[in-house]
Amino acid sequence: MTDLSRDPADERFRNEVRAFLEDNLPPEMARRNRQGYHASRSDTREWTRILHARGWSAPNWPVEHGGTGWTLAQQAIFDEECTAAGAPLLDIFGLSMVGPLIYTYGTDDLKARILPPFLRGEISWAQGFSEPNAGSDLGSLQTRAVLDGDDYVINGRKIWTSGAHEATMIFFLVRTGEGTRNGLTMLIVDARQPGIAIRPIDDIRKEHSLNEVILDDVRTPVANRIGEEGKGWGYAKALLENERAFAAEIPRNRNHLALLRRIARGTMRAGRPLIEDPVFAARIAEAEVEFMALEFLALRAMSDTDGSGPSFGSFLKVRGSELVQRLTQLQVEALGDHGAYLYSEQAHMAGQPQPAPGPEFAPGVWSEAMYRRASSIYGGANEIQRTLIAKQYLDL
Amino acid sequence: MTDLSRDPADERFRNEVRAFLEDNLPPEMARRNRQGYHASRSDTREWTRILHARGWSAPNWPVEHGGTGWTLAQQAIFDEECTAAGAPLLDIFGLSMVGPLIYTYGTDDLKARILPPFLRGEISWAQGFSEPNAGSDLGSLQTRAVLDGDDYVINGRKIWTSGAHEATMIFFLVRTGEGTRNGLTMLIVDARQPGIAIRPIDDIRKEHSLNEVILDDVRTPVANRIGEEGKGWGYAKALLENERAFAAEIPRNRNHLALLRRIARGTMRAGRPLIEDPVFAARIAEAEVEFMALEFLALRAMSDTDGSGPSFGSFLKVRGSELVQRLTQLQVEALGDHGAYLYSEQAHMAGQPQPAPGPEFAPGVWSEAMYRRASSIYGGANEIQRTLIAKQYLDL
Amino acid sequence: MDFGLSEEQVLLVDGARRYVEQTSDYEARRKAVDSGEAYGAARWQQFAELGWLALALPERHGGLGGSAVDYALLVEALGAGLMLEPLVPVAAAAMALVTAGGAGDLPSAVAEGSARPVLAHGEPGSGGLLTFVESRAERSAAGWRLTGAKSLVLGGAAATHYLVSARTSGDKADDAGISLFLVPADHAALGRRDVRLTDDSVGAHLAFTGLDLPDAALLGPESGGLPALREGMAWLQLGLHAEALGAMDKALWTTRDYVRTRRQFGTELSTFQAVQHGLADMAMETELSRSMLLRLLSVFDGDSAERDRTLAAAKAQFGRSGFFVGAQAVQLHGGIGMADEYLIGMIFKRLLLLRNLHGGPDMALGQLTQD
Amino acid sequence: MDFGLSEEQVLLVDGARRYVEQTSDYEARRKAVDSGEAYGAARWQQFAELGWLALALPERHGGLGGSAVDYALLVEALGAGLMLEPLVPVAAAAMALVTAGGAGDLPSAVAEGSARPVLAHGEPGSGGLLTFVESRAERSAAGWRLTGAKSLVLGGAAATHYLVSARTSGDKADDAGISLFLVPADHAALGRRDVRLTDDSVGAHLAFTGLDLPDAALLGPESGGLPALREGMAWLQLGLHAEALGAMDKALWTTRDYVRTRRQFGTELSTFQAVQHGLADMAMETELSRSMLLRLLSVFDGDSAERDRTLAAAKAQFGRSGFFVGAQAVQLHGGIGMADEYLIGMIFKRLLLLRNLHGGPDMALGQLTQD
Repeated sequence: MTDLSRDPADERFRNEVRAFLEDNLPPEMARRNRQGYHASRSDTREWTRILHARGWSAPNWPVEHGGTGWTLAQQAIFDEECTAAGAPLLDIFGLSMVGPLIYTYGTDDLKARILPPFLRGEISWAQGFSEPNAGSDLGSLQTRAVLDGDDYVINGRKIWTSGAHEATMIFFLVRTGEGTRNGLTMLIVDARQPGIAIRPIDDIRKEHSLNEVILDDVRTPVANRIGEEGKGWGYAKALLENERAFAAEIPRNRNHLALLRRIARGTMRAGRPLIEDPVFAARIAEAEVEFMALEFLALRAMSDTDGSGPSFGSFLKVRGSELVQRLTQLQVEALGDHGAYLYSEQAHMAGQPQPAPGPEFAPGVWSEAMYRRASSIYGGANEIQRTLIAKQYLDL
Repeated sequence: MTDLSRDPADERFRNEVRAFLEDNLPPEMARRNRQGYHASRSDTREWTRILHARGWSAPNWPVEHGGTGWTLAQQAIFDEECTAAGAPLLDIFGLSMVGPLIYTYGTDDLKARILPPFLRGEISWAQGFSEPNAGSDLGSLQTRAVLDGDDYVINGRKIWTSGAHEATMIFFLVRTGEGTRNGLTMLIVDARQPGIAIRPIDDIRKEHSLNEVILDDVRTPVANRIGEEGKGWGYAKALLENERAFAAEIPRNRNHLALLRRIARGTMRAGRPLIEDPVFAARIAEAEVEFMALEFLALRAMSDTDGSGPSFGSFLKVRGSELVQRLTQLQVEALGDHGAYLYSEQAHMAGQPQPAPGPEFAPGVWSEAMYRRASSIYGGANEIQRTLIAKQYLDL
Repeated sequence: MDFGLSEEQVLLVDGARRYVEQTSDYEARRKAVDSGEAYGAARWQQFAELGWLALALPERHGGLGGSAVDYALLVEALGAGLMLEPLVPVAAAAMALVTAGGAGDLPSAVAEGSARPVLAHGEPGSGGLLTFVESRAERSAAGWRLTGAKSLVLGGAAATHYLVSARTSGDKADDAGISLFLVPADHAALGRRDVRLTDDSVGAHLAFTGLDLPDAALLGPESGGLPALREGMAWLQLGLHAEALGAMDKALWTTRDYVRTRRQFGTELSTFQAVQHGLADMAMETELSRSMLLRLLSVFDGDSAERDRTLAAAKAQFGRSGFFVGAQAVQLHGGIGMADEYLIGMIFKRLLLLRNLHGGPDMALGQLTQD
Repeated sequence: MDFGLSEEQVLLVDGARRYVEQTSDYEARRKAVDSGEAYGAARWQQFAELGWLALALPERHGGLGGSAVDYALLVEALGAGLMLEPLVPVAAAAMALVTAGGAGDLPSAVAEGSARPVLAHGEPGSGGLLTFVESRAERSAAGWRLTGAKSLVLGGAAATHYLVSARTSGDKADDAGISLFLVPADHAALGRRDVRLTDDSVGAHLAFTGLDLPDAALLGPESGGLPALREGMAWLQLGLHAEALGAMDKALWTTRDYVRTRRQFGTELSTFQAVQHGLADMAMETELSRSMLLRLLSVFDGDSAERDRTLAAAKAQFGRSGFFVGAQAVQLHGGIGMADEYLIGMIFKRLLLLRNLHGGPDMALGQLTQD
C-alpha cells in the first residue's frame, strides 16, 4: 500500500466539476432529479448535450472514442458531484454497456455511425436481453435472427425492457445458432420501425418504465452486428461484469444516506425528531457502516486497473443492491404516515402541487424504494451472484 | 378454535408441581443447575430417583409404560417449572429418544429389562449415530454389526457421542446390510464392556462432553435389538422427528430470556444499567417477540395430537436453535468484560470460588453460549431442516 | 387450548374464501383502483348481507355476537383477496362506539351496511403513540369546537363518520384528557383530502380549523375517551394483522406454485436449494405470525396489560415477517414480481404499508421495553 | 489511492506468514495454553529479533519508523496464527508512551523485547466509553496514591508495566482530568489477578487500594492524559482489527477447503447451494472488513474527528462480520467445529471475544450517532 491518502489533484478536479455544475446544470432540471423519481429521457439527452459541449459526455470512455480519459477516481468524483447536485443520470445502457462493446468490437463504420451522435445526446438506448422464459439464464433465449441478404430478420419477444418506449435504438441478444455459448449474437436495431411492437408494462409503482417488445420480421443490416456472429454470449458476459463493477452505486447510496438523515431530522415522532430516537439512529448508523466499508471495496475494485486482483463485481452487486434497498426502506419508514401516501411523479416533474399533503422531501421516496426492489433481480439476481462468488472467488 | 383460553386445571397442576419442587429439589442441586453449566449424570440420576418416588420420572410417557400420562400442556408446565427452579435436565436420550422406541417396537423382554431400571435412575444413555464420515447424512454410516449365534458383533467408530464416558448403555445405529434405507439396525449395547474404547474429545468450552467411541468386536445379544433388523433408518427418523418437536426448547429459552434481563439489569455500562440503553433493550425485545411467537407455534404443534396438521418439527428446530443462540450471545455481550473471563465449571459444581472475578450470574453464561452453537448442527443441521421444510411442508 | 375450528367457523371461513375466489381476482381489483372509487358499494352491500359487518358486534347492537377469533378468521380469509373495502377500519370504529356508548343506533347501522364510521386518531407527529393527541376540542356556544389534523385515516375516503380523538384537557401525551367526538363526513367545515395510498386503497387526511360540533358529538365521558379509543385501536390492529396473515399466506403459496413451474438453467426454479430455503424462511415467518395472532387472540378479551403487551409484540412480529415475506416473494418471482398487473407486487405494497403504520415495528419494540 | 504492496511490505508479510506456518500450528498453541503460561518468552524474543516489536515505533525510540499500514499488514499475517503473545497490547501501550513522553527509555526497551507495558484503562463499568474513568489518583507525600480497578487488561499477565488511566480531576465521564501513570507489574501493593480469557489468552484484573507511586510515575501532563490514551487505544483497536482480519481470512479459506473434501449425501458439501452461499456471505463479510480496515488506515495518521468516526465504524463492522464469519465457519464444519482441538473453534472464540470488547458493536454505533 504505497499510498492510501487522497490525491490533492482529485480535490482540485472536484472543485472544477462543482463549478461546472453550478454554471451549467439547469435549476429546474436539478429540481426534477433531486428526488427519487427517475430522469426522463429528454432530461438525460439535454444534459448529455450540455456535457458534450465541455467534452464530458462519456466520463468513462477513453479519449480516442470521444471520452474524457479520466481516472477511476475522477469518474467517481464526477458521479458523486453530479448525483449530489441533482444532475440526471446519463444513459448507462449506452455509456457502460453497449458503447464499450461498440468501440472494442465494432467495425470502424459502426463506430462512426453510432458513437458521435450518442455522445451528442441524439440516441437513447434500451437493452433487449430478458425474455418471458429467460431471466437471469441467458442460455435459454429464443428470439431468433436469420440472415437474409445483407439483413438479419428477427422474430421473438423480449420482456422487462426498461425505457424501450423512449429509446431510439435497442441492442438485442438474439439466437443465430444452436447451443448456449456459441449460438447468440448481439445486434443493434433501430427502435422506430414497423415490426417492433412495444407493449407497456406498468411497474409496481404504477409507472411506465418496463415494456414487452415483440419483434415480427424486424430487419437490421449486418453492419449493425457487434463483433462476430455467435459470440454474443461472451460480449453479454463482459457487459454484465462491467455493469456489476459499478453496481455498488456508491454515489446513489451516499445520496440516499444523506436523504435518510434529512428525513429523520425533519420528521417528528411522538414529540421529538426521529433522529433523536436511539434505536432508529442505530439503524442509520448500521447502514452508514455498511456504506463506509462498501465504498472502500469499490475503490479497491476500481484501483485494480490491470485485473490482477480478485473480481469483486458480484460482491459489489449483492451488497450495493442490499444497501440501496435497506436505505430506501428506512426512508419510507422514517416518513411515517407520509410514507403511505401516494405522490405523483407527473406532478413532481411538472412542478405542480402533489395530490397528498406532506413535507417537501416526501415525494419520490416510496417510488424509489419500490423501484430498487429490482436492484437485486436485474443483471443476474443476487442468488446467482452468490453462486458466482462461490465458483469464481472461492473456486468451488 | 373452540378454546384459546388457558385451562384452570393446568394452573392447579402448576401449583402442585411448584410445591413438589419446593419440598423435594435439593437446594445444592438447584444451585449447581441454575446456571449455564450442564447437569452431571449423577445429579440427573439422583433427580430421576426423587421423581420416581412420586411416579413422575417419565413425564412424557404413557401410564402403561411407567409414565405420567400427562397432557402436552401439563408436560410443558412441568418442564417450565423444573427449569425455572433449577432442576437438572432429565436424560432426554432415554426419555424422548430410545425409551419411546423401546416401548413401541421392543419385545416384552426388552421392555421388562430396560424400562424399570431407567425409570428408577439406574441407567444413563448415550446415542451413537454420527460417524467421522456421516454427520447429518445417516445413509452413509459404516459401523457394521454381524450376527454370530445369538449375538451381534459390532466394529466401527462413532463420533460426537455426548456423554458416552458417563453412560451405562448406548443405542447405536449400525449397518447390517446394504442400501440406505433397509441396511441399518438399532442396537442397545452395554457401555461398560471390553471392546468399547471411549476417547474423550474436549469441546469448544474445553469441557469433556463429547467422545469418540471405537467398537472392536463388541458383542450385544440379539435380544437387545430394537424392532426388526434393517428397519433402523425408520426408527431413527421417528426418533429425530420426536426430538425436533421439543426442539423449540421453550422452557430453556424462557429461562434464558429471564437471565438476559437479569444480566442487563445488573450490569453497568458507561454509568447506567445496560437495560436502560434503548438499543440493547430493543434487542432484548426483538428476542422476546420471537419467543412469544415460537411458544405458540410449539403449543400448536403439541396440540396436534392426532398428527392431522402440518408437521412443524423442523420449524421449531430451526427457530428454537437460532433463538437459543441469539439469547446466549446477547447474554455474553451483556456481561461486558465478564463475558471474556473464563469461569470454571468444576469450581461452580463444587461450590468453590471462581478463578475470575465477576457478578454471581457470570459463571456458566459463556459456556452455555458456546455449547449452544451445536444446537443448529445436531439432530440434522439447520440447512437440512430448511430443505425438509421445502420438501415436506411446501411439497417442493 | 384447542386450536381446531368449530363447525360454524369452518363455514364462515369457507364462505369468505369462496367469496374471494369468485369475486376478487386481481384484474378486477386493478380495474376498481383505476376507476378511482374509494370502495365497492355493491361489495359492501354483499358484506352486509353475508353478515360480515355484524359479525363481532354485540347482539344488542344488531350484531351476531361473534368472538374476536371468529372475526380474525373472517378477515384473514378476506385478506388473501387484498380487499379495498374498509371492513377492518369500520369494524374497529364500531367496537370503539360500543365501548364509548352514546352514538345512538350507529352500530346497528354499521351491521346493516348503511353507516361506515372510521377512527380518525393518528396525527402527523404521533408516530403510533396511543396517547399522543395534539388536536384540541374546546367548549363553545354551540357545543364543541375542534382544531387540529388527523393523518392516514384508513377507510377515510369511504367513511360516513369519523370518530375523532381530541384533547379536552392535559398535555399532548397524557393518558387523561382525551375525548372522542363523532364528526359526520359531510360536515361542511371539515377540511378533508382523500388520498390514494401506496397499497392502492384510499385514505383521508383531515384538518379541523375551528370545526363546530353539537354537545351530542361527544361520545363517552369528557376527557375519559381513552378506554374506548384503546378498544378501537386494538380491534384495528387485530384486523390489520389478520388481513396481513391472509396476504402473507397467499404470497407464500403463490410463490411456491411459481417456482414449481418457472424454469431457469434447464430445470425448475424449485430445484435450487437457495430457492427452497428462501421459501422455507417465508413459511416459518408466516407460521410464526399466525402463532403470534393466536397468542393475541388468547388474551384479547378485555382491556389488560397483557393484551397491550401482546399487541405490541404482534405489531413487531407482523412488521418484520410481513415485510420479509413480501420482499422475498418479489425476489423469487423476479421481473414479474415488479409488474403492477401481478398480485405479488400488490401484496408486497400492502404489507409494507402495514409494517410502517402506527410508528412501525420500532415503536412497538419500544413499548415492549417499558416494564 | 494505491492499494498495492511495496516491496518492503511484501517481504514483511511473507516473513510473518512463513513464521506462522512454521511455528504456529494449532497443536502447539493448545500445548502452550495447557501449560498455563501467559505467553511464549522464546517467541517474544524471536519477535524482537525479527524487528516486529520495533516496527511502528519512531526511530528516535529505537524503532523502525514503519507506518500504520506496515503494522496492520504484519499483525494481520500473525492473526492467522491466533498468537497468544501480547504484541498488539504492547505496541499500543508503546505508542501511548511515545505520545505521552516521560517514561525514559521504555519504548526502546519495548523495541528490544525487554519491556512489555500494556494499557490498563477499561473498568468494570466503563463499557468502552473512552473518557469513563472512575479510578482516582490523589497527591500524597510520596507522590501519588491510586485507588480503583481495571478489568480485562489484555496482555495483562505477561506485562512488565501497566499504563494506568486515573482521574486527577473532573467527573467520571469528563474529557479533562484523566492522567496516565506507569505502574510496574511487580509493585508490591498491586492487587493483580491473572485471568484466563475465553480465547485461551491470559489477561489480568487489577485492583488499587491506595497504591503509592512516585512523582515520576505520572506520564505527560497532569489531567491531560487523554490524547496519549486516545492514541494508545486507537493503535490497540487497529491492531485487534488487523488480527481479527487474519483470523477471519483463515476461517474462510479453511472452511472452503473443508467443504471441498467433506462428503455428505453422496457428494461433496461444496456442491450444495446453501453451503456455497454461506461461504459467499463469509467472503463478502471478510472483504468488507478488509475494506473498512483500509479506510481506517487512510485516515489513521494524526488524531482527528474522522479517525474517531472511522474507528467506531470499524468496531461495528468487525464486530458484526467477525462474529458472523466465526459462527458460520463452525456451522459449516458441523461437529468438528465444536471440538477444542480444531482451529475453527479457537478462531470463533477469539472473534467473539473481540466483538464484545470495549462495549461491543452497539457502543460503537452509539458513537456514530453523535454528530
